[in-house]
Amino acid sequence: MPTMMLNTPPLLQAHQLAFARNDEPVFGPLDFHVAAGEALLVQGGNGSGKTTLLRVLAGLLGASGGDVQVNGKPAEREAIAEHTALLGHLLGHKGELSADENLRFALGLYGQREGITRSEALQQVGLAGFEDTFARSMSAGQKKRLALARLLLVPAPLWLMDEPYANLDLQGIALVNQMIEKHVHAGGAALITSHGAYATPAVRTRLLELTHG
Amino acid sequence: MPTMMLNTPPLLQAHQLAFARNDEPVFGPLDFHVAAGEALLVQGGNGSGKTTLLRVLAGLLGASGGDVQVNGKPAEREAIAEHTALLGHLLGHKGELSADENLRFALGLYGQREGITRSEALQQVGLAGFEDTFARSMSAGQKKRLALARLLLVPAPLWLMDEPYANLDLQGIALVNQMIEKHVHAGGAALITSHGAYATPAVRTRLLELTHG
Amino acid sequence: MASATARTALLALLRRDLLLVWRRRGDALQPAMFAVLTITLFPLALGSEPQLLARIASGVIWVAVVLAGMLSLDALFRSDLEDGSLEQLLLSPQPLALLIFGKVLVHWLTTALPVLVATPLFAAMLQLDSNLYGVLVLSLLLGTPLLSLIGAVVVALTVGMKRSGMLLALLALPLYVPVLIFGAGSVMAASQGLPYLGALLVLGAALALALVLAPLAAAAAIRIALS
Amino acid sequence: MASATARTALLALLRRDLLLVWRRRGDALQPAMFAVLTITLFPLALGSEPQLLARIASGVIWVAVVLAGMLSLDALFRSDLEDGSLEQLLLSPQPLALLIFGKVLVHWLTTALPVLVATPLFAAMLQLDSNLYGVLVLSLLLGTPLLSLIGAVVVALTVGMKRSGMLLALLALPLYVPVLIFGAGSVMAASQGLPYLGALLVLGAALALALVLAPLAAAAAIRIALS
Amino acid sequence: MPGVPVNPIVRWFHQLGSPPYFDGFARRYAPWAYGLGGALMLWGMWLALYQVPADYQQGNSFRILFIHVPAAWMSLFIYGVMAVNAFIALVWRIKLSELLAMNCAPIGAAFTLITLVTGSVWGKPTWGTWWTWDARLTSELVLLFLYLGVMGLYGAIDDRRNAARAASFLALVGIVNVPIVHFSVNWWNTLHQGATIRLIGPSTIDASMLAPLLFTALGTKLWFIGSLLARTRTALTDLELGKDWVRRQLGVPR
Ligand code: HEM
Ligand SMILES: Nc1ncnc2c1ncn2[C@@H]1O[C@H](COP(=O)(O)OP(=O)(O)OP(=O)(O)O)[C@@H](O)[C@H]1O
Ligand SMILES: Nc1ncnc2c1ncn2[C@@H]1O[C@H](COP(=O)(O)OP(=O)(O)OP(=O)(O)O)[C@@H](O)[C@H]1O
Ligand SMILES: [Mg+2]
Ligand SMILES: [Mg+2]
Repeated sequence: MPTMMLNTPPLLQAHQLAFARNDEPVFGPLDFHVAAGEALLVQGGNGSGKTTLLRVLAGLLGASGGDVQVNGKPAEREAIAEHTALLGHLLGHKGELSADENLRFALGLYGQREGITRSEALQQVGLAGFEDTFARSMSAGQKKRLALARLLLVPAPLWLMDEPYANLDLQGIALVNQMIEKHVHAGGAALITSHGAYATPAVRTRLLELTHG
Repeated sequence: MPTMMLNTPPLLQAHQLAFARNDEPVFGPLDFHVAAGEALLVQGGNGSGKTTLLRVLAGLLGASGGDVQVNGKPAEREAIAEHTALLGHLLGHKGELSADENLRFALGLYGQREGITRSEALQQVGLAGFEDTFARSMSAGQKKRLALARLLLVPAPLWLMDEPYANLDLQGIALVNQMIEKHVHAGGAALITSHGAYATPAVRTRLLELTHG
Repeated sequence: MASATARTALLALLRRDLLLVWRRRGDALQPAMFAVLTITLFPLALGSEPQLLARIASGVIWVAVVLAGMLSLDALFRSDLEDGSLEQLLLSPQPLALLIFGKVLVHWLTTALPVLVATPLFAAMLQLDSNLYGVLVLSLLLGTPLLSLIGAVVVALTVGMKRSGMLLALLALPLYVPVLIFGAGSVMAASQGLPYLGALLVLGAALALALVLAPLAAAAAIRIALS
Repeated sequence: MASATARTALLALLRRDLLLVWRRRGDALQPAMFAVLTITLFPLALGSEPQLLARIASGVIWVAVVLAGMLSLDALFRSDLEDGSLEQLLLSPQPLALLIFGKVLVHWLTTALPVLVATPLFAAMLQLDSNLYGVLVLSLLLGTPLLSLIGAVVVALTVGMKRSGMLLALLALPLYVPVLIFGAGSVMAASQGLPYLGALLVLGAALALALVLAPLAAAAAIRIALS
Repeated sequence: MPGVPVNPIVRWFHQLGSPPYFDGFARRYAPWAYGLGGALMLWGMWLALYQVPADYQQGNSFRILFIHVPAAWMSLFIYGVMAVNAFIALVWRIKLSELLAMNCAPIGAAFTLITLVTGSVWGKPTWGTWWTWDARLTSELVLLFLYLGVMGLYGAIDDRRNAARAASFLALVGIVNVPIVHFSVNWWNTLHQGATIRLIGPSTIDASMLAPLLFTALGTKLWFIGSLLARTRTALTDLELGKDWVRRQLGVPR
């Protein structure tokens, strides 16, 4: 499988992107892009606007200036929905559904990536044997892993990951990096926020620094 | 000011302390103590029972076995209330009250330590000038700092701190360590939980490892 | 890539929500319980005089149903919001209005339907004339989905707010009033031997309209409320 | 060390809670608004026939007050639980029952009192006989604190739960029934020229008892529910 | 164990409190209680239907009394049992008492429902209405809600032991309703008839009706005991699933 497609437009391109709340800028005009086959690391201190940026890119918040292109076209809802998958602070599991049922629902909404089954995805994130465990009775780390399995299963090539390392112990952090490496090498891309205290994945990585205010 | 009082009983002493939820042990029988002038670091992976241990020690949960002594006497509600202050996952601020009003309420409940005023405490945690800011419009780091100011103000000598470093950037982490050092050198004590990825304060520290299950 | 169609998405949603209701089946009957309790309070407050009760029976039942429906509204999107799956719905490549329609359907099935089934019991408790059962049930059958649909729009507007319970009531009740007037009015009319079909037809027409428009409005409202 | 006494703690709590009510004064009037809306629904559902309305007026007002009180109960400890300040209350070296008494007092002042003040309005809306105002207000004055106190015990039991709204209603209403019977009963009796003082005396005695016992019971319940 | 009690009865209670012992006890005696209770109820019903003469006022409709009255008694009796267990559970934190209290609730709710249904079925021919809001009927309905509230609260909390303690507390608070149900006929004037059957002193009831009533009353008590033992045993096994004695019993190798 090719690792990069240089003659295609970048998966995500932001031009002079800005967001303001009550006319107070949260993050300034930003220019950046994420191409297939690479990762973008968004770093910044508390309250510097990382989460906000991800939500703007996912289309949950409207930007106050600038524009975003997805796969070369202006970011309409459909284009975003097709190309991106968000791993936010809230994982979106139902406590009363089992791991497998949670994944089934996600696939019903988003469709399924080729060449991987639900049980394979669970195995890859280290949840083999947890198919029938209710999400409620999983530990914080296991819940995070279940959300990672969802990313593996849905067809979107661009992963928007907000603090994927939070709440995970050292083993879990290594797993995330491994996943990102594999995804990026297979032609996907990832946008990752972090406080900066963790090891980053071993892929072609660009850095975006957000400063306060 | 004396740094240690060796002929007094330890502030906190646990003997064969255990807790079980639905008859499943969360943490096993533990023996440990915290004396004035020292810190105890509780380490363990996700779900190993750190938070639960702190809540048992604070008297919010009943232990399923063993016993706890506070200042040499069996841990009754009054003794615990007088000797300990808890910094939990939830900080206990009211968003619609200002920093100063929040502190005033805490002092009304707990009483006030001698030799420190509210504005001095705010200054020590780096919130000088934020007296009249609503807790709601503070950043996560500032909220945490406000909770730390509360610890400085109440008279309890033993601080139970659950993940005091979480959500803080590098500067904030240094502040917490500084606070603990000062408190311990003045004859206080602290019990701190941590995932183990952060620097610890430079005081006489004992380590308690919690293993899973 | 097996991309999901709107149909599979709707089915997946219905499947999931019904499964959740089943797993928390204790909660599912609570709106009906609430209606029972409200209806129980009235004879207690008014003293038990059969004629008086019979006169106000249909009105009390309708008010109880409206209140119960309104109170259970709050839960329509709350748990999805709290655990982040509402975000996942918003981000999916499916028409949001359709997904909301699915959620309202499950809400009606699990909150209004039990109340409907219990109507004979309520009617007996309040000594309602048994000739009026038919009209009462018909009016509820047309009116309750309308309440659910209108309610969905209102909840969608308040979805991101804390402590929205009371605000919700405040916003929803004025919109519920016309439904109540026509619904309870039809039974009242029937009890006095007046024609009641007109009121029912109005309810039916409103329902048809709401079935189409309410999910669209709710979808728009939810996007506004969450951004 | 300036250690806090029970009195300073109670004062600090009252000060804080009243300040919070003031800062969110929009919410404070919502229970009263809810009662208004419920009372408004009745003439709409029943058709506006003066005699009928007058007969059921006191009953409807009482039911609306009970429902409004019950719905606002949920908020009694919820926000304190969510932001962790309930834990701080539990951990403080003060008698918890006293602190709970303070919270109930503020709850009553901000939810029941506005309803009480609005009673003449309600009575006018429902064409209640003006001779009955006195008894109605007196019964509400004795009954609503009782409702708040009983309610506090029930909320305390359900405090740690998600989605406890409906369960709360299920648990609280049966306990509210006697209050309602005596409260609305006294007005009913007065309207028929029967002696009504007995019912009011029962309410008063129950209130005296609840003032002492309910805070203690609620304190015990909250410790059970949160452990 | 510190200070083993000497009194044999107290010792037996202590033993019974241990889950494995209770499990054996319940397994042994529940079928007996069921069988004996069922037989007594059937016999009582046979007497009631075929041996008791028709009432000169009510004809045959009064025969519903033989279901209504024992069920009504049980609805109150079980609440008492539940409250006693709830008290023990709260004060001494005995796991078995928690489970006993919690498993009383559904049985009690069932008997209360039977009382309400048979009462209103009987009410139609005698009072001319299915339901009125007098004190006896209302307080019995409140009793049903209390049972349901206990069950709902128990179901709504995740941690089983906390749930049991919270629901036990509610059960204790609700006990005030029991005397209200019982004495309501004396305190308020109601449609419902007053107490006619006394344990002490002369009953104002026909002697031919007494025997079947006593049989069904005893039968329901035994049936309740059987049902309580069986339910509690299941709940106990569920709660102690990880424990050795359960594994041994289910034949799961360690
Ligand atoms: C829904 C309607 C009814 C309910 C909820 C109800 C409830 C009760 C209850 C709770 C008791 C037990 C009282 C105690 O032991 O303290 C009882 C006893 C009794 N009921 Fe009813 N009842 C209803 C209707 C009727 C009717 C229609 C009749 C017959 C006309 C009736 C006749 C009796 C009799 C004879 C007893 C035994 C009284 C005694 O000696 O203690 N009940 N009922
Ligand atoms: N819902 C909101 N309403 C008002 N202000 C908000 C809201 N959410 C965030 N903010 C503010 O916007 C700014 C950026 O917040 P954001 O959550 O994007 O920061 P972040 O970089 O993700 O921080 P963290 O490291 O704590 O996750 C902060 O100053 C914060 O106080
Ligand atoms: N309210 C609860 N109900 C049931 N189980 C719980 C509850 N809270 C915690 N647990 C379980 O108890 C165990 C210990 O949890 P605890 O929160 O003490 O862990 P922790 O060491 O603080 O973990 P973390 O590093 O994630 O904070 C975990 O297995 C968790 O799943
Ligand atoms: Mg963030
Ligand atoms: Mg923790």
